Amino acid sequence: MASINLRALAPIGVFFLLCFVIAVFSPNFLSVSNAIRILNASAIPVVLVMGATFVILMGSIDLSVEGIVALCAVVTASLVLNDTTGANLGLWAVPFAVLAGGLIGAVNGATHVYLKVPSFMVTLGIGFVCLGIATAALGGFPVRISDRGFRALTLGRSLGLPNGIWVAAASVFVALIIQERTRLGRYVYAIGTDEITARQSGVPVERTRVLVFVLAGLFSGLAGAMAAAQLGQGHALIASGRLFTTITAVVVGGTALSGGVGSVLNSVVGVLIVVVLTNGMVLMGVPPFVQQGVQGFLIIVAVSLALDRRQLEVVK
Amino acid sequence: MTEKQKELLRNLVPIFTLLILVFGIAAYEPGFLRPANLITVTADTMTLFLMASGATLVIMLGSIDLSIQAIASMTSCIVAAMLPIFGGTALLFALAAGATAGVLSGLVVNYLRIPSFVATLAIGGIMTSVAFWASDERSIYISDADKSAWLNWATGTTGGMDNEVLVGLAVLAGLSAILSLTRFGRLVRAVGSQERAVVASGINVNRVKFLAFVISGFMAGLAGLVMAARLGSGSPTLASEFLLPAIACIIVGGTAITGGVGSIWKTFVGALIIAVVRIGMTFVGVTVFAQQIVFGLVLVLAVAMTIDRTKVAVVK
Amino acid sequence: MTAVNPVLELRNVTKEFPGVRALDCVNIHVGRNEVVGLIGENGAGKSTLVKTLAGIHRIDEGELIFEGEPKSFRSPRDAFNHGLAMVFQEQSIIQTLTVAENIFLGREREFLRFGVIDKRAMNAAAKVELAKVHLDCDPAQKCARLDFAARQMVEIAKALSLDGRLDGDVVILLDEPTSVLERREIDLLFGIIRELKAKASIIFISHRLDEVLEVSDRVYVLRDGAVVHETTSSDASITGLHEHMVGRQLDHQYYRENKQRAAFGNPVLSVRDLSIDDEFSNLSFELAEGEILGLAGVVGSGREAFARCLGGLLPPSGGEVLIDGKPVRLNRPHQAVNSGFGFVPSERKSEGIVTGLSVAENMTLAAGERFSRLGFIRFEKERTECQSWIDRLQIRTPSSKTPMQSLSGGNQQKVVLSKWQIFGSKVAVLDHPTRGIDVGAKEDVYELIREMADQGVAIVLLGDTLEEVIGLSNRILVLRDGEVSASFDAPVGGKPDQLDLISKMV
Amino acid sequence: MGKLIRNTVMVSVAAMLSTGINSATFADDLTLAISMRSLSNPYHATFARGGEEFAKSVGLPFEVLVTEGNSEKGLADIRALISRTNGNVCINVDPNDSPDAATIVDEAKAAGAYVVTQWNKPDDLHPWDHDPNYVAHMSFSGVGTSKEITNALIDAMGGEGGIVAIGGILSNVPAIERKLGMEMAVADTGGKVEILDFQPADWNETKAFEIMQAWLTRYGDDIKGVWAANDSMGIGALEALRQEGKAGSVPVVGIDGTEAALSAVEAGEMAGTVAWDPTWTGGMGLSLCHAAATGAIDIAAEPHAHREFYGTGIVVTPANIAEFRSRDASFDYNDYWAKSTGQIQYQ
Repeated sequence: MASINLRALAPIGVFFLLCFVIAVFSPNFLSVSNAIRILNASAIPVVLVMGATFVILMGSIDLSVEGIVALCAVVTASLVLNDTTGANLGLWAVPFAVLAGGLIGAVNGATHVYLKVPSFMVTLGIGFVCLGIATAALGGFPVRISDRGFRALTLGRSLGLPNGIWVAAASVFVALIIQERTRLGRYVYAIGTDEITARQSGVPVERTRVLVFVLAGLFSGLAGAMAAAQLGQGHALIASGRLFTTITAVVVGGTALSGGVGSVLNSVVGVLIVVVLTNGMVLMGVPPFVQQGVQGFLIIVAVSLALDRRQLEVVK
Repeated sequence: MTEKQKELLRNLVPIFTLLILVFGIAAYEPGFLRPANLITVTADTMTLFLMASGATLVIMLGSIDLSIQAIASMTSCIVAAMLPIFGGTALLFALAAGATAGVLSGLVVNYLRIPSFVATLAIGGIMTSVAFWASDERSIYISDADKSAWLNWATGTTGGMDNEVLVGLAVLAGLSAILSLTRFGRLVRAVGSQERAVVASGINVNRVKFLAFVISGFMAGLAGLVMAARLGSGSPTLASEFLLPAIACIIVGGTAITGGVGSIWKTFVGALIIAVVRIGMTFVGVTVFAQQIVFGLVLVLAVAMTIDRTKVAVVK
Repeated sequence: MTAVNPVLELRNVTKEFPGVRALDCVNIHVGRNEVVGLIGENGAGKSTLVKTLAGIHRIDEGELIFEGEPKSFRSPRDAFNHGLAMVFQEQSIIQTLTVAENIFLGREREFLRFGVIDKRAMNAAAKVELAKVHLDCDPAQKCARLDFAARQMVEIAKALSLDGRLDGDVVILLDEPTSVLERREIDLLFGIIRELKAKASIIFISHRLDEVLEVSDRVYVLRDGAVVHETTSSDASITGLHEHMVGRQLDHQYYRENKQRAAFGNPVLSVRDLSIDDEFSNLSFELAEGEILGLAGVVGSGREAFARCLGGLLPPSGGEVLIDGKPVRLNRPHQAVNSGFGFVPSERKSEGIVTGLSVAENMTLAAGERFSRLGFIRFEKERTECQSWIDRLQIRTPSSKTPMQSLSGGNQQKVVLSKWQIFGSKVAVLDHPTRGIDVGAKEDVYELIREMADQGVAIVLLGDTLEEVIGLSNRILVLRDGEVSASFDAPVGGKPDQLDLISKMV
Repeated sequence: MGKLIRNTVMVSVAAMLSTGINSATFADDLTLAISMRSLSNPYHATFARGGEEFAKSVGLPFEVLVTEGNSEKGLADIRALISRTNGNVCINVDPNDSPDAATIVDEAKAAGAYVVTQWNKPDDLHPWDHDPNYVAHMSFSGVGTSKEITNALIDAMGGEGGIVAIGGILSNVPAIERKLGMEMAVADTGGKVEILDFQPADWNETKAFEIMQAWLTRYGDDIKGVWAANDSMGIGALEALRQEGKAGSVPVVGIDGTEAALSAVEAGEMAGTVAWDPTWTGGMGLSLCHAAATGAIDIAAEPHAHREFYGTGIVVTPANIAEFRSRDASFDYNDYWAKSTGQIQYQ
């Protein structure tokens, strides 16, 4: 694809460098089983960044990730065989969760576009609303899933790899098609680069913005279903901590927060860097109280190595 | 209405929003309007305002500071740990530590050219580690003797007014003066609206950004001190869950997240709006399950009212 | 002179903005297969007219008639879909998209196969459109990699792509398409326009009167929002048109040659073996107080890079620059400025002015230290000094507190120039200082340049046209492929010929 | 705009007029309230439910406040509640952080409100120093129960091998206590059991999941047992084990007694958990507070053991889960100290 150029390779270089450093400290790191574990731990974040990348490419931001994932995890858990409701939809719960995510995304997008409120605030507010609904709907208790078949979504394996990895791979494929081969994808770049010009060239800016938030919601919904399958339950706190990981991964991958520059493939590499960092921290035996500091330091190093500074006349 | 009057009216919208909220709550629960209660609510808001005050400058640059929460927690630990040993000097140490964190953010953004979103997130991680180290991984109490000797400026009362409010007003006046009367303040606005032109005019933009981050770090440090004084302790998680509300109150006040437009008093009003909504819900008796939902919705609506769309061409 | 069947007609169109009547009862018609020129000074209403046609502004009174029916376009895209394509003065190319994607932006439907875009078909179609403007580039490459002129050709190709895709009439509006093009490319464009005439109608807006006469069949002159003159090109003369435009007699001393200095002060600037890899190499010259040095060269000759280098925006890779005999560092703009350089960038909108600030704030941006004490701004001093500059340069602005973005291009440029005078730069580097501004404003700028030279400022000038460079300069360096190919003295009465320069440029 | 301003002024005037009237009328109504971290975890949800049930039993208005992990918000809400009720309120508080307790007690004392605290308070803050408003402090022996559950884990491992331990937020008091208890129990084995690694997962399921995955790479089969400072993290670790087909073969213990953990104990996938009784702490805390506020008991006259006491934490293992499930969990609101297991001891 045309988007794979040298710039996209810099984060990959950082990724391998990081792997090398960790492997020096902990040879186990390079085992096949650990590679699978890392891919598996990356599955949900990868699905999340697929949506987030489009939003960020457009120059906006989506802070409702945790809210949507939690609410959709609750929706999923309530629709499969569980200890709270009488439903038993099995894997058919997944499309419902994805749709629910898309619906919330539509609310995000419509509020953002038609009330002309910055996406930062809309998604922050809607995120609170989603978490509130997830809490209120269950009164603070989790819904526990007893449907083995449904949990195969992440627990089962196909061709030797956990299914979660396949779901993530499929998401990347779909996102890549959208980015490279559809009008939506092209319009996202156009809007992110220069919205006024894009509008004058006939790009349906409003519709595109709403659709991108819907898209982000759909991916978040899928991630919610996966989270429910992975942990065997749905509750309001299931996604806590996902937001900053997602955005960090997108930025570490080289997508600019100002919009227009980047790609979903970059974000995949970004996720791998962030996940390997967390994994490596434990593998290298970094003392817990300095972990956040070391992680912060390494992210600075990673981004400064991966960023193409010539592209950045202005750093915000 | 002339342009000037319209402009004035647009500027006053955040205040109208605040008044509508206050009287809306008072209509339900008149006790809210008791002077003592209003002073308490204002005093409770001040830590949030202090954290947001410095970050307002950074956001006006078009950047963002995500390290303020970690900085405030860190200074609370430093002051709590050092007060028994060094007395009042501990306050200076803590403030210096806050400013130093800002220095680091400034250096990383300027010289490594890393977007502030990631840079400050990472610096925040490092500050959390410093907090863990300074506090030996636990909460540290501040003895009543130390408190009354060194922290009375933050928690006592002067002429019937809580000192927090006075500190907040002093910061409001000081930073407003910096923003509207000094060359630095003007450059902050300039960089936020058209950085490339400012650079081409021979302004050392790095210096402006650097100073903004230092002020933000310093104010977050001050917020940490006031928090420590109010809660009588320092802890690495003392300021947890303050980050997003702090940024929310900057934007609710009407400062544009894209930079260029904003002021400190708007942040002050924004902080009061956030506090009034939160505390107001307790007053009106909104059930705790619905509070998050109401909070999220009011947040979006408040911003929809307060942001001045005439000054930003594109809402991102 | 009414055409029998005008394709496009404006009848008594009026447009008002708060306090201004931007268009006043304008009547214009464009016949089938006709090229109509539109000229007017800064603020005469040309931009408003274009935006009204494009549907960006609503018409207050009057009507727009297209193909015999009253129309009201909702957006540039709507106009485009009906057959009215525009090439804007400010480029509407999205740099992160490829050439092909830009040409067909918003019209991808044509290439959809099973819901996804068939890139190969799109690139092939783009190739056809690019051939029309004789631009040979890979349609799959990102526009960011093209230079300014090539992007302009892509923009024109985008407009031309309507031809053959539409049943009805096609009107193409070119708003200042030549301002960034070199003569060779302009000739190419004019060739294309003549070819197109057979199939479409064209509205051509330019600030270069000679070009308008060269390519148009008929010319309208706008002044203060109204059409003040209409003539066929064969009957018109440059002087006559100019008089109609400015509403007075043309000063024969267009470039103020009577004010050109013959003797200069002390040497200020010396450039020795200055190089930037892949841009220019071993550039050397000396410049004295009050001297104007013109730089001529085609795009890619290295003159733009050289100007940006002196502005501190492109760090040199070798050689040295001295001001008053002292070496200066040019790695960052503030080093350049503090050493005495004042750079007026060609991209005024993004690099010249700060839109969020007021006129006065822009004027004192560089000289801020002089207007502050202990960091605090001295508002009174700032206000009085700026007001005196506004009066002196006749900058049209309600007050010094007016936001910069509400000024017209020419007035903005005057503010940018005054910024360096207020700062007291020793060397002014002017990169296309008259780009995109009108004749009247241009004359003011020329006047200002002469005045600066008079005060002892050394000036490095990259002109918009060769004529401008020749007219203004004391000395001209011609650059070719990054090296000086010739040097001409240009005293009053001994100005070199354009052809001499061109022969050294290519 | 003019209309809006006019309306606003009218509303405000009306509001000011009614202020005096209203504040006089609601003086008689005692309000019961609970303040805690958040409603989105089962422990606190049950805690709130316990409070609500008591409030229903006495027919008084009931409110729930949440801190959302933010001490300042917790304090501000409590202040707002005290201000609204003119101090005529009983609050059962689980402070966000120990030092908050002191400030809360000060506020209550100043306004004449009554407070019972749970879990977190400074060691030198005692109810009897703040009679009568600071009614009591209830807690569970973090160190002691953690020791017990760790022993259950060691038993399930067969008495020896390496364990990995997942802690809560490093600076949280319960996290510190539970870690300490775990370390003491391990030390008691005299080296037979070894702590391979300790990592904090901040009470977070997903973090525990990821850390467990990394441990599987680092230690592999050397991991003979998993200790988690709460059930959420325990479940996270269990799911990471399940991914590798190891659920049930490596024993996991947690603390809190959530339904998920109890089911896992039943399924034999967890070796144990500690069941607190949040219904009891929620209901009984308020009941005691209510009794002190209404004068049903003279709290100042009660012995220290009735002012700072431990509740009952039951270690639930596969051996006693059936018994635990069938126990009679009901209690009498007026028998305040029936479930107390002694006065709080400070290390």
